[in-house]
Amino acid sequence: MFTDTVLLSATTPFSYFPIVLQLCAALGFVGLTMFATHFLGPKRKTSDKLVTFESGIEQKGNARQPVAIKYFLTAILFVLFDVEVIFFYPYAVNFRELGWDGFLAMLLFVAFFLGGFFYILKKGALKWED
Amino acid sequence: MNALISTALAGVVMMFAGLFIRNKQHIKFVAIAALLIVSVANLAELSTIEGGSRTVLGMVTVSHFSILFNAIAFGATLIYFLLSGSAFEKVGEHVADYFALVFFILSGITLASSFSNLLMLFLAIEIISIPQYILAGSNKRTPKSSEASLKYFLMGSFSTGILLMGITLIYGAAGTFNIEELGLGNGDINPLALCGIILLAFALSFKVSAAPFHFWTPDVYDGSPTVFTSFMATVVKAGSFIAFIRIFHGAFTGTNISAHWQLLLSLVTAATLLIGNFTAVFQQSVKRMLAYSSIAQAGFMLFAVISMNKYATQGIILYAAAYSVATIGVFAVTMKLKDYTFDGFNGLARTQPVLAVTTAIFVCSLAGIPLTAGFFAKYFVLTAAVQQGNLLWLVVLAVLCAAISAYYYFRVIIAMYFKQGEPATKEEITGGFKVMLVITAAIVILLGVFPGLLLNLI
Amino acid sequence: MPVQYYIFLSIVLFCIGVMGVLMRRNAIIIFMCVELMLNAVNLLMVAFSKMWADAGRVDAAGAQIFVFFIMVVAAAEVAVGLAIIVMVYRKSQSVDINIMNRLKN
Amino acid sequence: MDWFFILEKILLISGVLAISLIVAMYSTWGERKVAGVMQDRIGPNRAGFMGLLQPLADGGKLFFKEEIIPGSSNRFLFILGPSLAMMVACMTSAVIPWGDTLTIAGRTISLQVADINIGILYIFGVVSLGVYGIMLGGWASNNKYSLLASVRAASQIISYELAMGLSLIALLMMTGTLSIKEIVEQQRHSLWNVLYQPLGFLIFLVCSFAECNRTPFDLPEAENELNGGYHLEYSSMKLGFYLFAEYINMFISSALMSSLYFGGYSFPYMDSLGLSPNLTTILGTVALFVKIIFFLFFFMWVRWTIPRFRYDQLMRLGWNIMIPLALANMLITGAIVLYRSTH
Amino acid sequence: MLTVLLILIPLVAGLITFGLKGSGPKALALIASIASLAVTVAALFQFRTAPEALQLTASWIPQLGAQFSVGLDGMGMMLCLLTAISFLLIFIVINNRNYERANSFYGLMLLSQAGLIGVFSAYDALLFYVFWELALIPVYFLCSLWGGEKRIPVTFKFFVYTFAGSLLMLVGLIYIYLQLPDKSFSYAAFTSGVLSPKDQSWLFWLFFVAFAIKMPVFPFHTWQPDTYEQSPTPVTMVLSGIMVKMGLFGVIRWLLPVLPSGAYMWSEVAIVLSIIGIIYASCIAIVQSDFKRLIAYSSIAHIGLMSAAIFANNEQSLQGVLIQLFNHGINIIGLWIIVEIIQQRLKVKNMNELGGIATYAPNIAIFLVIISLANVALPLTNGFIGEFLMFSGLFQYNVWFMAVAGLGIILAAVYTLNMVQKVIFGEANTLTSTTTDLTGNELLALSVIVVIIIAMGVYPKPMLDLVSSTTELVNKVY
Repeated sequence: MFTDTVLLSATTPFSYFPIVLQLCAALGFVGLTMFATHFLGPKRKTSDKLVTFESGIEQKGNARQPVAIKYFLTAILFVLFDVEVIFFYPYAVNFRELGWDGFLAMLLFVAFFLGGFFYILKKGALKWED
Repeated sequence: MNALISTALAGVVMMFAGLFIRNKQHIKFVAIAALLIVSVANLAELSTIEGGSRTVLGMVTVSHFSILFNAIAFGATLIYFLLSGSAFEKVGEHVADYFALVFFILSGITLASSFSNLLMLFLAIEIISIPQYILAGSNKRTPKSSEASLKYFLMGSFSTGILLMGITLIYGAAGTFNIEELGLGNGDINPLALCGIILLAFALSFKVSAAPFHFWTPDVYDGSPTVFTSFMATVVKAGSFIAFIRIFHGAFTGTNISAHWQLLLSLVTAATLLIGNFTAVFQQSVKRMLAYSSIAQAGFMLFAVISMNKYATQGIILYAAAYSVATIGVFAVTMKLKDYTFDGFNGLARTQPVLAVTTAIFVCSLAGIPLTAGFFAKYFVLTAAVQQGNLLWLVVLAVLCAAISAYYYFRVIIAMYFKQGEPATKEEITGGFKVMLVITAAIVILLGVFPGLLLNLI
Repeated sequence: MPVQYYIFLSIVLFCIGVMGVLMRRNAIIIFMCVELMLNAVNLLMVAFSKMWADAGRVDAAGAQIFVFFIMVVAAAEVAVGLAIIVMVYRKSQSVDINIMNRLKN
Repeated sequence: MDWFFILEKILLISGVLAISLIVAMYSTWGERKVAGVMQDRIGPNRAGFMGLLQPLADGGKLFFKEEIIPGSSNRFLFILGPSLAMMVACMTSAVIPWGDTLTIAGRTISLQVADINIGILYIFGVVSLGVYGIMLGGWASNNKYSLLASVRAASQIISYELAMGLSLIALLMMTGTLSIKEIVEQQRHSLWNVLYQPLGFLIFLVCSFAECNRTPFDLPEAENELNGGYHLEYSSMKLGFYLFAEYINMFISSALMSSLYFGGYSFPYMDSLGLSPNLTTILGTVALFVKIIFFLFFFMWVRWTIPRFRYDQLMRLGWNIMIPLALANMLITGAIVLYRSTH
Repeated sequence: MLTVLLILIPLVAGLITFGLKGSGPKALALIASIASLAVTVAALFQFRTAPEALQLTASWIPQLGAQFSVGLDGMGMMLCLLTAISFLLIFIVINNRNYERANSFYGLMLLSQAGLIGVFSAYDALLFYVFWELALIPVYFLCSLWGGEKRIPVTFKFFVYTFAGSLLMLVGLIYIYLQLPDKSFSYAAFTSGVLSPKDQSWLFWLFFVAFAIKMPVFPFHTWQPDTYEQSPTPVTMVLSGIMVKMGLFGVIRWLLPVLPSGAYMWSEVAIVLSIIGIIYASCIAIVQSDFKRLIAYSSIAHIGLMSAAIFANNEQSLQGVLIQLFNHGINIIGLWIIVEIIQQRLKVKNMNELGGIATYAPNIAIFLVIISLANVALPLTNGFIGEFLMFSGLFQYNVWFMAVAGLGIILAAVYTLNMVQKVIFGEANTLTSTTTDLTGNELLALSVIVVIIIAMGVYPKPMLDLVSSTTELVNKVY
């Protein structure tokens, strides 16, 4: 069904160990700095200081209102297309072995990808003018 | 394969049809034409298959059986389009998209009827499910619709998670996803595999709304736009069942393993029959009654799953056809009425005799009265269960439930024929609609007199 | 590491997801719990793939391909699900699934 | 357990992090200097020679500023946002090969923190976490401008991530590996990838600009529209983190572009010079930094040359032009590579 | 061929009737029933010369081994005759009634006739089942559409009862079918006797319940009095005169030959249930003041006796049952015709409001007396010979059963004569004094019945000959 791909001949979990080290280092750095600045800076809090800044006028209502649906749509489209992109990766790594047959299959896939893409374009999902 | 590819393409075509065709009614005709092409493509493959089946890349096995099932699904959908296609326009703006989603569901169903790999089972179930979430919420005017959609989505994706866990555990036990190579029934039972099978049974019970996993069904069916409920409760349900049967018959049979899940599923079947029937009795709305009755009918279709013999496969084919066609018919009539309660049907026989007669035939078929397709459908699944041997208690329970089901089905007839009233229709009943109804009823009766017409093809 | 650890971890994650779905009332959290379930499955799938590859099966990469498909489907579900949740939120200003009991009447 | 290995890695990590921070700091200085040159001004010149101590002064100022967390914000997320942005910026450098191997006292030391075979996927994975930092910061501030900016930023970053991912696929088709080290090694023995993949590089470059929120894609921080964008409410080191993260990201992007398309730590004729391996490695690392500095300069050059896009232009460029171009590039590359390998 | 014709005539006529208007349905129904009777008589003659010619087998569902196999033996022939005569009489009696939606009424009547003849002639188990259900549906509609006040719940109860029973029978049929080596539904295969006694002992109940509900036998009878009371009288005639015979017919044709050891094993239980039914129904009949309910309960009592006699399983009792199938049908239809006549004239059902009809309508009185006497099985009426044979059969089986069942005869005399006394004798009141006497067609119908009553009472031999083949067959199987 599937041939042994590069995915299987993975490096050992140990090769990820340095990444853990780096994660620790980054965490330590960020944490320390945050901690340090918390104590270093002066603290003279007044209620006016803690008001959110809206170009100098008084804040009106809660900022957390629904934003334009376009942004949401973009996010959803990203999720969908990104996953399709993910499919290209294993293909790209193996595509020499798969040869022309694989290429044709990929063409079909791209055709569907483009089909979806043109559909959303036509539907106006990415029209930001209005 | 033809069916799979052509339905997917048809879905894409419908998506684009919505962009380029302004007239909504033309979209319906495009959909019908596309469906006809799909059906022809599906049947054309029949002659190319030699020796019963052909496997494509170890993923999909196309056989006469799967092609026949596809043909039934397409046929039922065709009837559905013809009877209820115009109701699409009333749901919302995106008519072509609804048709496209229906085609995608169909492609999921064709995959469900022909998968030979657990991966494809998963994909089939999901391709069937996801468009349904959208269809359920497609009526943006009522909060009921979107809430039905949310409920369906949450429950559906939950059951998907369970399904996947089952598949994973089975993979852990067997080391392959290929159904023919699983080999779970031979030798000792692997506890991982058993857990996987049970999870799979639960998840699929969820998808076919078998008790005790049915609780989402009435709300979702009631909240969704009626025209889509009609599709979801019929063709889609049959498609889910075919997946259920294929996986359980194809992979989990074997001397050791089947006894374990069979008992479990018999209990599920019993619960489904009892809950579906008894709850349907108390419904006041025909739409809700049909929702519960679809649960009850699922109980009968579960017989085909647990009995594992040739009657079961024949039975599910007949059941799918009989149940889908009849329910689509009843829904089509219901949609023409203003009032979905039983009282809304009062006196229909006087004002709309054609509608009343055909509805009566559909309802008789659902109740399993002889000379309608429903009788032979029930007959086959009962035969399958009787032959299975140790399920007689369930069979007796089932026939008693069938007698109960006559109660609520016949309430429709009683309302139409024996009660006084002036049923208000939403719109003018066109002659074309009546002709379609009569043809559909004729199909129901034809299959009831000569079930061989379908069985010969298997 | 022995594969049992992975199995154990995945099962625990999966159970957390299931409990979350059954006990929480917020649609978004339920949805996140479902995603947790799916990811637990992914983890287990990969662990099993490794297990079978070590056991000498040549087609064990199939499970990893399966994971790709799970991701795709999960993405599709996210797309549809979030859209539905947003739609409900815009209608009722709430994503609590208890308020949906009015469907019953 | 090989303790020397761990020690060596810790040293390398500290070095990389330190260099990242230093490069980021001096990028701010560089930026102002470049701006000065381009606009015919002098730029910072007070603190130290040619203003070289200016970044330290700025950094110190950020440390000692009062920390303000707006009353209506979500405290936890407010702190988490910049921390996450900084974390992500620090993590991407892990898979970049800073040089070949050094041999010291019989030990072979790789100048790459972790040579994993999915390096590119790792980068993508970590970078896509970066959007959380911005999103959380903007949302937690409970400020309309911040929220709008963060939503914009998120949309922009994810949109260009698509094209970026697609453009890299063509490269992968040629190299056949996801390990960055291997990609560099391949270029060491042949021509640089940019010669085979000019279009791919161009797309990647543009997307890098967008990913780093650099002009002409700096809408999330558009000070004249949004009062400074998603970090409007931030002060002190939290603001510093956001700024640093941005410069570190620029640095890493430059390193990545150098490695993927411009030979990384390799330079022409490096193996035919007849130098000792250690020296070659050090020269290679220097070469890499030269390339990185060029790209950093390029980032700044563009900033002071091209005006900012309008939001719809930006999205249209990302979706309607970049993605189809990247797809086409991928297909053409695939067809040519296959054709050449079969004939 | 004639058998198929017998089914087809009412079927086709019924379907055509739905499309007719005005007095068309009435006329067509009459014509169709006359034609049916004629064909039945022709079949009767054919039966004497070449009985095989009445058999016909055609392919139906080859995948299942189900065939369209019909034919008539003595019992079937007799019941077809009863059906043909009854329907003709019913149509004659109601000739001057005008039913609302007459086309549906007559159409459904004819369809139910087709179903009944199908049941009596089916020689394939699945076909039998199909007809069994089909006979039910038109009757259900008839009762629900033209019945009394409480018709809808009552007929519904009737429907669900019989539907549940028949589904149980279907399970039994399927089980037997699967046990057969050649997977066939044919009568020959079913009676080939491959079933183990253990299977038969529980299969018996699946079948018996279905038949018992139809007959009805205690405790499955509760639908019956209500339904009889609420149905329009022509439908009650069909129900009580012919449809209850379906149950008895089913026992004789299918249950006994297919499950002989099962029937043997449970015969005592079946007889006890039947006898309880006799006594119970008779007692209720005595205190009944409603005319229609009284006759309904009397019908339960009579059927109980027949059912007890069947399970007594000897030749005499069986002969008695067979001949009584016919005679009971004739008698009860006669009674219902009288009820219909009185009810149509006076619009009351309560016997306490009746009385003295003899004075004003002597013909009604005469006919009622004769038919009532036949109903209590007076010698020289048709009821006598059947009951005599049944009692002697029961006597051979068990004296005590006979004795208790005999009590039923006495009780029958009590309530029947009581009814006659209340209805036609005694003081006339203002209502009953308006009674008009029989019209021409009523007179004709009742005369036919009385002629049959007396002819069969005096010379029952032709009928005994007709059914002898069945009796022998069944006894051979035992």
